[in-house]
Amino acid sequence: MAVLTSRVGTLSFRNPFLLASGVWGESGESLLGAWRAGAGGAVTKSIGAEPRPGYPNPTIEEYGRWGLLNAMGLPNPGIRQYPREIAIAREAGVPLLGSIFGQDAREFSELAVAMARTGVLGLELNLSCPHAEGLGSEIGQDPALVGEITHAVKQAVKLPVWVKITPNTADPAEIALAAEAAGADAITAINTVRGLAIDPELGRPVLAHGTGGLSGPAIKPVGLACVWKIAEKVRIPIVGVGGIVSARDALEYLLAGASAVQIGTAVAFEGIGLFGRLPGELGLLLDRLGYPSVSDTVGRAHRPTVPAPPSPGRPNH
Amino acid sequence: MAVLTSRVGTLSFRNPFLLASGVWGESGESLLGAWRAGAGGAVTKSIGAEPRPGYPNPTIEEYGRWGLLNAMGLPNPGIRQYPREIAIAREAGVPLLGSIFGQDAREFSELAVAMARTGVLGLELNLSCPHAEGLGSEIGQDPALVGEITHAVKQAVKLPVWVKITPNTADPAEIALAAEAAGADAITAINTVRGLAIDPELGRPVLAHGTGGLSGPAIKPVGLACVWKIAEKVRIPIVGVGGIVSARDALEYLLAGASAVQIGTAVAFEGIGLFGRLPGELGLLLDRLGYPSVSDTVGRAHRPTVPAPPSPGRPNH
Amino acid sequence: MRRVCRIEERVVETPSTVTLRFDDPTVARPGQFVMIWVPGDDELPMSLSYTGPRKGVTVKRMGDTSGHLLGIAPGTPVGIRGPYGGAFDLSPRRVLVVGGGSGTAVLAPAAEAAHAGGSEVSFALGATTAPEILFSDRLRPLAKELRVSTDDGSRGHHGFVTEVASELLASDRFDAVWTCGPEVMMRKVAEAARPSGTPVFCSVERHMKCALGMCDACALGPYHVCTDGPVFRSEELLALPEFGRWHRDASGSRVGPGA
Amino acid sequence: MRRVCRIEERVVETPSTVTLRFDDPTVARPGQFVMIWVPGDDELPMSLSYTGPRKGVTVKRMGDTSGHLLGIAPGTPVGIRGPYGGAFDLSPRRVLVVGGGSGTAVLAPAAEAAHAGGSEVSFALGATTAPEILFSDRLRPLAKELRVSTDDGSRGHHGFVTEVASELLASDRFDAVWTCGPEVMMRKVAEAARPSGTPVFCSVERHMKCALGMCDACALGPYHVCTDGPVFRSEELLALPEFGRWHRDASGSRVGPGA
Ligand SMILES: Cc1cc2nc3c(=O)[nH]c(=O)nc-3n(C[C@H](O)[C@H](O)[C@H](O)COP(=O)(O)OP(=O)(O)OC[C@H]3O[C@@H](n4cnc5c(N)ncnc54)[C@H](O)[C@@H]3O)c2cc1C
Ligand SMILES: Cc1cc2nc3c(=O)[nH]c(=O)nc-3n(C[C@H](O)[C@H](O)[C@H](O)COP(=O)(O)OP(=O)(O)OC[C@H]3O[C@@H](n4cnc5c(N)ncnc54)[C@H](O)[C@@H]3O)c2cc1C
Ligand SMILES: Cc1cc2nc3c(=O)[nH]c(=O)nc-3n(C[C@H](O)[C@H](O)[C@H](O)COP(=O)(O)O)c2cc1C
Ligand SMILES: Cc1cc2nc3c(=O)[nH]c(=O)nc-3n(C[C@H](O)[C@H](O)[C@H](O)COP(=O)(O)O)c2cc1C
Ligand code: FES
Ligand code: FES
Repeated sequence: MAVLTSRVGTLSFRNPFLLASGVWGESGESLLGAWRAGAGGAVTKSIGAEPRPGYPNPTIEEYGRWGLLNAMGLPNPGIRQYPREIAIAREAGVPLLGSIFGQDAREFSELAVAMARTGVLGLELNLSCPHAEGLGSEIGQDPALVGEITHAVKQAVKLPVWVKITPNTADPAEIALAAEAAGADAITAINTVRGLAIDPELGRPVLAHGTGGLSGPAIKPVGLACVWKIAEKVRIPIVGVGGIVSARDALEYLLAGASAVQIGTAVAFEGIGLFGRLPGELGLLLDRLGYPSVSDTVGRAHRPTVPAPPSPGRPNH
Repeated sequence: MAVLTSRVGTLSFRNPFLLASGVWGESGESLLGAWRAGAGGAVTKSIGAEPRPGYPNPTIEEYGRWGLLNAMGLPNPGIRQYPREIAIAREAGVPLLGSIFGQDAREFSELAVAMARTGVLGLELNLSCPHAEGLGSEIGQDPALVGEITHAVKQAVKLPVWVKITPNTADPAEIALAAEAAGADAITAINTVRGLAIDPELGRPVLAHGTGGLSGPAIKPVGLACVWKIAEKVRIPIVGVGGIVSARDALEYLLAGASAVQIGTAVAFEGIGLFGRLPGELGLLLDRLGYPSVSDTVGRAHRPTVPAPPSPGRPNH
Repeated sequence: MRRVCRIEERVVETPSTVTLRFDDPTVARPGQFVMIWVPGDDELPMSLSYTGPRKGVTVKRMGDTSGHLLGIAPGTPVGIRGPYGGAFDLSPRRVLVVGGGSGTAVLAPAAEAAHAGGSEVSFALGATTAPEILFSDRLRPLAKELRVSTDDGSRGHHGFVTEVASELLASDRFDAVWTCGPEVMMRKVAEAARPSGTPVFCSVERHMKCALGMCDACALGPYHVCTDGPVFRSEELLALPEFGRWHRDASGSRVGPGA
Repeated sequence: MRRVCRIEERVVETPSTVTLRFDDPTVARPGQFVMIWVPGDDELPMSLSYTGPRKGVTVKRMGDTSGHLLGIAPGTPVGIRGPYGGAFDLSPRRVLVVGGGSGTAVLAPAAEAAHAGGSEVSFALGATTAPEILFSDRLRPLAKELRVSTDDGSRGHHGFVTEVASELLASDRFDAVWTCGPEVMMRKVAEAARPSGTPVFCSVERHMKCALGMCDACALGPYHVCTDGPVFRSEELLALPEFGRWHRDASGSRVGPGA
């Protein structure tokens, strides 16, 4: 069977399916559970400086099996309490990325140092937190700020740093380029897509916070477009996330340029057992399509095997 | 039954369900067909200066009943041929908005003048065309350009001008504000969400153009968030579009701040007969919920009837 | 999928608990819970105390939201998601139901269903004081035996319901024990049942947000209460160092004496 | 939903047409079409010339893409969407099939299905020249009568297939006429059938993009060929000033003599 090992820079995973941040990542035993189920690795819940309860409920709106809107509000036990959770998973050998979020470069680098001490293999910077200067925009929408934070974190720690990109911007590749220039080791794309749910009977927004983030199959095309456009511009590896529920979906991300993928919402729709099925399914798919390994698929859709024939008769170019 | 008349500034429609641009809008008889089916009005296909064949096929990727990705590439017969199509619909009394797209303010205003002569009730500016200065970005992602084009068009014609907003930007409300400041009479939100489809078996993007625009139910939360955020900022009316397939969906947009709605992809999923069913369904829904008219629903979710009780005990604000 | 239901009936059960009934055709089984959203306020997990088409939740005043929910008038719309979680296995022929305070809420429909299916059901219901005993009128008609205890001795046994349960377990034979109440209480019930080897099923509460087994708010050892529970076998729970000792608050921080 | 199928067989039918067969379990009815994507090139509408599990399209070389499609080797994967559009009504007991050139492709599976259902099927098949007559060997075994015409007289009647159709319509009685070919030809067939009142069903082509009744590329009067067609009754078509006179190109511009 095709080799499923997935390499993201210097990090290597037994398969390309990682648990996405914010899902099953608050408790150490859940991180361990995802690994035992079969995940290639896991990203922790995004951890901040202080314990945060997150937004009040409702924090979730479901759409069939194709979408989910959430506004959890970055609940987390804070960087002082969280290392005991990491320890549970790390001692069992789970390859972990520590996700952190903060208000500015200084807070990010302090968190990075603390997170690095827990023994995680790398860091993921969640830049979807609100911009300190207000206006409700996200830090990750500003390339200069992304560069500044990435740089500060890279100065502070030796670990590989993945920068997680928001799709809620005119040009995600521009943000990715800023992260790369500042020393990021990989780009994770994408976080959730800005959305809102209204209850027509109650005449009000459903989520306590108002707006939220859309995830699940509905955003797969959005995530693929981001990965595609980022892959055209950056040289560092990309980790694809957004709407993956099947080995096929994952392969689409790999072909678009991702070296590994993350899975969030599908855990709600399919259960954690999904991580047990996906590697085998991907292996069969790669065998059928003649790819000897995951690495051989990465970015392949940018240079398809069957070249386009000359076609001067096309209506438009 | 509740009054279904929908007012967008000085324009009035028999019901709030308008045909969205690009769907059933290339031929005059199709525009007329949408009206005969029951639409409150129709927006034409986006018309440019010259005939354009659009991108080659494949131009469409379907996702179940919840999404559609397209890269038609703005095919249109050009402003010289198109007035004969408009005439067919206009002579039958169809309330029409003429959608136009161009490369810059000058082209937009020339098109506006030509379109105004056809007898349309108003214009809709499609700003999703590629930015003249390249980089693949859309004109509608640049607030300055949006202001400039809107201003030029308003100088050139007396008709109401609706400015159609892209969701592919960090802050759609900022774009809407720029349009309002430049004299726009209404904001149409949203156009399609940037997306890409990869075929894993063929190892290449599906659409001939590569990236495309996602539409249908998948983008309803995205459209609602845009309308919500725009309604918080602008005073001019908003026309909601994105993922509407039912009267409930439409009511969500109205409550979020839209004065009317447009329907595109649902025509593919449900057929044009949808326009015959929706007004009655909306009427029943409004009756049940105690709204005497469509106007009474507009923006109501911003000031819900049942006020939030004081709740100091909430975990977080 | 979320839906909006109007409260049809409001029944004051005890000084601190109120049952709210609403019509909802969704199929539910005893033991399952719903997420109930009080518009303009929070959304809370509540076990179904009635599982038929006219469903019910029996709410105890804890903080602001439960207080607000408890006070809402018939006719008021609420948002409902669910039912979520697993149910009680109704096959045991002789069941002992041990309810502590409002914990009886989730046990009542299970007891009714088991009784309707021909099982013998006995009850040990406890509360702080006599008027807080929940559902004794509802359950007495189907009880093989129904015993009550109060902390203040104002009704029935003066002491803990676990003591009554122990007596019943010693004097009678059961195929299963169903219990819901404070975790220390459920732990004692489980210990009392151990000699006879009677399996004990506990309905457990943890902080809940998504109810979809995703957000990890309700993590309990390797389990998620929203999807793996809320009904667990006592052995699963007793194996967890945290059971009866600590839980996680809304931030995921460990709180409680043993945290 | 789109899917990828490998070409299993490639059959050269005439000097300008090739049939490509592929396995696709999707249920299709004679008259329907698929969108077939030649990866790296365009996606084109093609009527199904075989509608069973091993489906087929019979492609005529028109421009680059059809030329490319026509040349692809067995084993090559193509993208398939559909089947789309409506089908021929197979209930008429006596059918006259009038095929012009590659237009016979869509009529062949309909004729086979009608014959299998017990109907009598007669054929008038035309082409520019003898080797271009499509499917005469395939259809002869089921024909009550099969007549051929060529523009150059190299086989059968020397002249237009409409003349042969007129003769058959005059000499025999039919419950329906099915036709596909150039629009002027179909117009003539419809006129020839008018005296007898025999209903005529025409399979029509227009530029196609979405095939979902949305993009308007295939607009034909008040109809969309992809969803309302491709099979229309001749009266519907003859009522349209554009039928046989003009069509829309990829930009939606009207092209043709009568535009
Ligand atoms: C599966 C399950 C079933 C339940 N069934 C019932 C029932 O039938 N009847 C009943 O009265 N209560 C039930 N509860 C408990 C009920 O959800 C809490 O008492 C209620 O949330 C208190 O909310 P509050 O805002 O009034 O209190 P707060 O003042 O906010 O808090 C009081 C207590 O309630 C807990 N709490 C607050 N929010 C939540 C939440 N989202 N999820 C879980 N606990 C929370 C807090 O941790 C705290 O311990 C159930 C809980 C769970 C998990
Ligand atoms: C419902 C339907 C069924 C058809 N069935 C068959 C069939 O069974 N066999 C067959 O050989 N042909 C069939 N065609 C016609 C076939 O699609 C065109 O001949 C083919 O698209 C030519 O493509 P090209 O790129 O080679 O030619 P081009 O050089 O691009 O154009 C040649 C001609 O083909 C037309 N054409 C190009 N693209 C399209 C398009 N997307 N949709 C429609 N017409 C197009 C052009 O308008 C032009 O008239 C059918 C068309 C339709 C609409
Ligand atoms: C409930 C929930 C919580 C999330 N929390 C976080 C988080 O804390 N940090 C983060 O970087 N992303 C968070 N995300 C985003 C996911 O990691 C992921 O980027 C996104 O959901 C898209 O992937 P999916 O479609 O597989 O869910 C969260 C997503 C969900 C659904
Ligand atoms: C096939 C197709 C073609 C479209 N063409 C145009 C267009 O020419 N001009 C435009 O402003 N919007 C165009 N749109 C966008 C729609 O008008 C609408 O904004 C979008 O599809 C979201 O609405 P929906 O979910 O109801 O389709 C097109 C959408 C589709 C699906
Ligand atoms: S409440 Fe979110 S995992 Fe249980
Ligand atoms: S091909 Fe798009 S409407 Fe027919």
